[in-house]
Amino acid sequence: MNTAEEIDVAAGTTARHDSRRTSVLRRVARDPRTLIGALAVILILVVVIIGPHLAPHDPGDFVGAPFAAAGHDALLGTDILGRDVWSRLLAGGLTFVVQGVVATVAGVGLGAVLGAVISLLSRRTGEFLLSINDTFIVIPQILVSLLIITRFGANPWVLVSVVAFSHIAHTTRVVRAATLRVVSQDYVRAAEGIGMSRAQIVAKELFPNVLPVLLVELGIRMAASFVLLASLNFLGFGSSGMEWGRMIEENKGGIAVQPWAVMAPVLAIAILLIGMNLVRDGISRAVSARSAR
Amino acid sequence: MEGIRGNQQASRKRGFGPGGRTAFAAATVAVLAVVLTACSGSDSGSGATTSPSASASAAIVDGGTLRVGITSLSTSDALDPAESSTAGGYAIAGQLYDTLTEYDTEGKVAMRLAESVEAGKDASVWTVKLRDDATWSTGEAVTADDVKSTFTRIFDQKLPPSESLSYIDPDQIAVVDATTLTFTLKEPTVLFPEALTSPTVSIVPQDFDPAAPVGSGPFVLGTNTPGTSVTFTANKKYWAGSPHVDSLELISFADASAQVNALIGGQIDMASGLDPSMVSTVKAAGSGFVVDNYATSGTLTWQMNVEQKPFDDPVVRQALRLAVDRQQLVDQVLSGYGTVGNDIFNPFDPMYNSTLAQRSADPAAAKKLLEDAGYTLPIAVELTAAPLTSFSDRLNEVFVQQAAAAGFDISFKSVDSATYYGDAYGTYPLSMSYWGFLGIFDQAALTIANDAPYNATKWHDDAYDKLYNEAVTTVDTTRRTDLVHQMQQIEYDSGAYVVAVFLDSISAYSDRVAGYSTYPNTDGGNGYHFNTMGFTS
Amino acid sequence: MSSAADIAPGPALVTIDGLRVVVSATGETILPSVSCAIPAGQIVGLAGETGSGKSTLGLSLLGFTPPGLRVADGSIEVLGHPMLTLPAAQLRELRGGAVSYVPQDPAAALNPALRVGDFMAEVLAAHGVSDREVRQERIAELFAAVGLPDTAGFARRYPHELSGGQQQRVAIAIAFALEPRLVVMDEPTTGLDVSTTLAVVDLVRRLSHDAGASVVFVSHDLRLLMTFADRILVLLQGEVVDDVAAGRFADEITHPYSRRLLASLPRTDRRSPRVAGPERPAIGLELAAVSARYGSTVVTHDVNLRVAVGECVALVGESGSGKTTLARCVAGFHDDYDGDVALMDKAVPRSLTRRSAAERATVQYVFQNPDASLNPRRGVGESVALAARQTRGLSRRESRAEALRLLERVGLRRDHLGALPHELSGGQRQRIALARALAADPDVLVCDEVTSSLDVSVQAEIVRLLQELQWERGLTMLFITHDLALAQVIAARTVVLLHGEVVEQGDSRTVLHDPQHDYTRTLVEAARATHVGE
Amino acid sequence: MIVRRLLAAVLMLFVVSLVVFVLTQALPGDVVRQMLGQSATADQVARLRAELGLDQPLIAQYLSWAGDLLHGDLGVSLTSGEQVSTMIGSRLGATASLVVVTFALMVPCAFVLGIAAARRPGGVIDHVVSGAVTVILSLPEFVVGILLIVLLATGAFRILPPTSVIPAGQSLWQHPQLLILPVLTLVVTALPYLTESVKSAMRDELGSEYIRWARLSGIRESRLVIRHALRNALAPSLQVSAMTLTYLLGGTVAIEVVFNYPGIGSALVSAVTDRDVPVVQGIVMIVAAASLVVYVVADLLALIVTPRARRRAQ
Repeated sequence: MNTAEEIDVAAGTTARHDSRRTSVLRRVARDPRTLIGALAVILILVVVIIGPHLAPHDPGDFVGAPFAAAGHDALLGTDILGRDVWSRLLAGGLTFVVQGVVATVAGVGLGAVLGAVISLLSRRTGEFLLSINDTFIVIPQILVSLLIITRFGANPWVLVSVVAFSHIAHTTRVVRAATLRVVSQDYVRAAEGIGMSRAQIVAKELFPNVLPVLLVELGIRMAASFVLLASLNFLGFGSSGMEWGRMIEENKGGIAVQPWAVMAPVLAIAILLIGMNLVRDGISRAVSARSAR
Repeated sequence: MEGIRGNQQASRKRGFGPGGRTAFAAATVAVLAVVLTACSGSDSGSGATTSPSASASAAIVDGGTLRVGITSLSTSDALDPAESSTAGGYAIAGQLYDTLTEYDTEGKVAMRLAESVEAGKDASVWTVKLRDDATWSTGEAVTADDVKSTFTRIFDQKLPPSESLSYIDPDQIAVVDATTLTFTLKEPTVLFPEALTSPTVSIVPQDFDPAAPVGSGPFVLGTNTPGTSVTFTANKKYWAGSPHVDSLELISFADASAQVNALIGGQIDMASGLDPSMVSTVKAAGSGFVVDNYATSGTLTWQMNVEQKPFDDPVVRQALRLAVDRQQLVDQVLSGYGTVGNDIFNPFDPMYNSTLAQRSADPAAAKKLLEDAGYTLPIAVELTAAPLTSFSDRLNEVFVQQAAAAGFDISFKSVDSATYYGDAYGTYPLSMSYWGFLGIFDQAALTIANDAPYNATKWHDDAYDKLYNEAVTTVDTTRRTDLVHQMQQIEYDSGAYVVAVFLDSISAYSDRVAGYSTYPNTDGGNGYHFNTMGFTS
Repeated sequence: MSSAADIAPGPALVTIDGLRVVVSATGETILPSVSCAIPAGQIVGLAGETGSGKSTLGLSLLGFTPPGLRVADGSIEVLGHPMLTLPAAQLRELRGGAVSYVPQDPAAALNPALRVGDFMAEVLAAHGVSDREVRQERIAELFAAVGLPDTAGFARRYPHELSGGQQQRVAIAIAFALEPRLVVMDEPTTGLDVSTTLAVVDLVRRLSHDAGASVVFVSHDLRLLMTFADRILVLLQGEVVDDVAAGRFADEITHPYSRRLLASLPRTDRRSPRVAGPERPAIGLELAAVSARYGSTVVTHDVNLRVAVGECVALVGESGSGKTTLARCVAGFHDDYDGDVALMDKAVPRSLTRRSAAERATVQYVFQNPDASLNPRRGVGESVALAARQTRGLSRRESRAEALRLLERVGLRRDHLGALPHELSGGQRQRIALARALAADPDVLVCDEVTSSLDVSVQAEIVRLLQELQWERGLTMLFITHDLALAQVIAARTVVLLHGEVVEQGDSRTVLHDPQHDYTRTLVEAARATHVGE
Repeated sequence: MIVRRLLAAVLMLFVVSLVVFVLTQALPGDVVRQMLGQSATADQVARLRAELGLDQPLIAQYLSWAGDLLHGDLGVSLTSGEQVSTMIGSRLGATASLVVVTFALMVPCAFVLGIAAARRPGGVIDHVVSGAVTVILSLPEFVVGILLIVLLATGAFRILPPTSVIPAGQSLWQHPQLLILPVLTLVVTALPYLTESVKSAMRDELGSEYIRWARLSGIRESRLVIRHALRNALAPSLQVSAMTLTYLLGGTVAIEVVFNYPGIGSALVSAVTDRDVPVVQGIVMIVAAASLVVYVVADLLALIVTPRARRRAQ
């Protein structure tokens, strides 16, 4: 086989892959719900990332009396200390979103690894470890979180760890089930048959096929992360930094007089999560539409 | 009066009365008795009930249940006053028992169960004369023997006040007649009448049983659900007159919004110890509610530990004090419900030095001070504080921000009080405390002078101590005031506390409630004097 | 179409006129325009490949359109009822009563949470049999009629407690419970063994005869239809391309597609397979006293088997006979056994993980179901290339070229290289699986029922391809099947397995024509009954 | 199998007790110092430590705690000196009422809505349910609670009590209106998730082969849904119901604070702050044990409604 043909082969493969990608993308792009979702996510991410530079006031500056109504100086009114809600909304997203995302990715990632490992062990060991794992499902997470935060203090690392920890047990369970389903498939046998190593099988056969389950789990857990972060703040176990979760907590007392101080971050979080869900649903619809052909 | 009290999770920590400790001993002297008796003896009948605000009593119709939402009940609230160490415990004790003396509506020491508390020829012998119309809720008269047994019980059982009242010699309490007894102190102190305002030395009968508490106070215990609510019924035979209401409920709210919601929803009649940020919510709820407030000597103060860097350098301390924008703290954090402090304590004390120039924010000057002293800015410091009140975190947050403008990089670590008072206590370079209801001498004795026991700043100044020691032995008011002014000048110039704000006590109540008055040396709504309150219809 | 009238004697029970069914979302046509009539008492076979619309047509007789599809035009009359416009209540009366249905996969179609007797009783009750006693009697009668135990204990069983054959019998019993005039059977024998299939078909014929019911039998198994239907309709892309009497199928079909269908049936009289390639006397595969276990259950008993290099041996038996387990022992997927497995004259470790790379590459396995044997997220070309890289240490570039070569060899186009498995048909996927096995350049190939999940015309192509490859490469092959006829086509030697024991083995022809063991004889009968050319 | 499951439950309870014990022991600060105050002498501290058994080695402390636990003795509160069981008894009842009422209202709603949505995929109910899930999932329950208070109690409509303050000496059940808002909040937060689960389980079942066949056998639609599909959708829905129930057990913590509800959630928060270790341990153990029971019961119920699994269990 000459070189030219080899290149051709490679090119052919790539072209095919590209066309597949575009077709999913096109399908996604044609779906109005997915588009709305994507726009929502992008909007919030833009706010989160470049928001701090757009804030009309320094988020720490006092621009009026506490809980002042919206006015020309403060687009969304002021918060409990008289600071500009709009500026704080713009500036406070990054920490919150980063904390939520890091916690979710870490927790789901760890859970995925544990789930995969448990599923590869012998049935007996696996089931034993699983019932230990279930213990952490049985103890309501918020209780454990309170204890851990009290123990280690409410710094951002601890918060992220606690939230991450709260996901591990569930994800482990979900991923183990998904992995067991994949492990029993013949293509894993085939991979063994051509002499792929365990690590290779995990990375190349199991992982890509557990990934869809993992992505769904990630979406659910992401919402849970944000909610837990906000709830911990509410119970007085949050960090003292400036972020959306704390905004909700600080200003909740003034909701009757200055609802924006609470609702602005709540809506921002809601829009982000709703957008993420729409996109995720859209992608799975597009993929399944492809599969159904 | 007691050292530290937080509204919420604060200060179950220290159940002590004002402290006569060894430190105190040396510094004792004759009298003050003149002053003390002067402000006491006169209108003995009045005690708690004197000077209710003008609007009060006339319109009040007796009867009804007064439901008061407070933020501070906890499961550690004790029914035994001597074991009491919590704000909730004090609130309960205030209803069930009487103290011999108390702080009145102007923040001065007044008589309650005592008709007079008079020093002998020096401050080592005190004669306490009881009012003769006081009875226990069981109907028997309160006698000098009861007072004596209250103290012997405290010392026999080594209850907490035995530590703070160590200058009292339980064996030297002599019953003169049914309503008179004398205390011969181990160490003379003019602070004796003030010390007796502490709820922990509430007078209890000789056969006192904490499980079925009997007192002489305005109310009798109904049901107690620790940490949730306590109910009382009126003591119709109370010596100062029966309370206006038939019964009283103290209901705990962990969350300030829930407290206000309950008021607006008509589930409580009064919200006591309101978070300043909730005032606008109450006001927005309509005309059916009244918000009342009075200035108190209570303060959340920052403590700079002079044994730790960088506060070992007075320049740094002065710079930090210059960095604080006090008015901003009052306006933004306290929604205006507070007064500006000047780094010295208790503005309600007649000896308070009001001649000192009000310190105001000057971050540029602060920076210059630091730079001139050779510091490279910013100076990094950690601030450790417990959430002593619902707004103390916010106070710290703004404080940190203000300090940043003056070249301080303060990282704020909020820990709960159990952690705060844990092993690391005393080593925090910068921390926050709640002080209230102490006279200037008391404050000095506890937190400033002569290696005071609760001096988290570790600040020590020989000149100050000398002045203090002299002041507490000085009879002449003018001279003593002058000495105190000098003490406060030293505190002002080189002290280690940042006393930036004094907190208002804020209450909101239904417009059907009347009888509210001010008690600058107590934090609870109406100074927890619920017997003077009632409904107008 | 035209000949329908000739073979339709009595008055029409079913009249379909211009039925057009489309996909609701896209408007894509499933059935372009079908017209036909079915007289009473006739067994009509609906033949065609997957996707030909035969199930849709069958279901439409019950007035049912699968979700996502829509009847765009036409009408269906059954017993004088316009099925497409009938009010729901009347339709419900008809369904399960005068017009009944037997599902494709009874394992999925029987409610796992209902006892089979209860479900039958419910169907009876839904059609007015309100007396409990009467229902019980009728159920017992029906069970007896379909050859199931008529005990109360059996009726109390749950579907999962029945075998596949029993489940299908239950389904048939339910379909015939209320003296139907028309029974639609949707591939009712797909999952069944040959002998069970035969029994089921017999039963259907008897019952329809007794009840005088018409049967519409949807199947892709042409030879089965030819043995038992009265008339066969061949569907291609939703169109009836041939409509002939079953007995004269071979003679009367006109459409090229029907011819192709017929031609693709494995014919037992075709050329005999080669015995071996070039002279290589060594043993390619040997099983010595292999007793495989699952935990404490022993599934094979001292099985001995030798396959010479370049020889193809068929391992025949019904499901549960242990043939797949043996194959998995060979491949190293199952290591819980006593005895020895040797490949190319060399004993190999039991577990795959202990086998060397070379030993792994020596034997490759082709799985029954190509849907599950290819990683759904990997391009098929890459799957083949990966195998080549992994077993032969080829570079990325080399392996890709090799994959392309193999793909073309197994009859796929170069642009299939980047496709994902679900974008290909079942037959194409099985070709890819084969290509992947070949990419390892194995000496021994184990084929586990590789054709059983494929449409019949595709089966033949795959078998042909296997034959060619075996010849070209001199592969040692173990071919597992439940179909004796197929075994004879591909393998020189056949080994018959029953309950984990070898009951007969020998030259394929001899086994097929002169079976010794009783069990083999039933297998042969089953094969004969459904095969042409005998 | 059932025995094994129960054994697993016991094992889990043991692990839970270990986790709870270790976590609570690791809390910073010192309850003794906290109780005695700053002025306590070393002597006093030591005496109280001995009195509370805190001077024992950790393992001994665990064993004695776990031993007492087995006898149903949760120990004595360090702050109030009361028996933990009497202290949290009434609060436990209040929380249990909250959770049970919520659950009892929510489950039928979820099933009715879920089934209705599943019967018409892509219909109005289906969309509303999916939309609500997404929105509610992103709202912390305390935000929902606060919004409901503003809407129904202190703001636009003042028709419901904003907090759950029970008049002293009376029980919650004498004032059922106090339950309305907290229950409503929990229902609103937890309902969509359960509904969605029921919906997808039912949709799977209704799309299954056996439903198609039953339909083609002339079984009535209502029976198809209730007797045929629901039976099979029950097992997965039970699992999610159990999850929801345990979520509620934990979710009440924030709700109790919002409504000043006298339950164990708020008691736990203050016990943690007070370092009242026996109370914390008691509450967490009770909640964990309750969740465990819920899971085991759900498992067993699932076994009962799933004949196939039941057979495997035997």
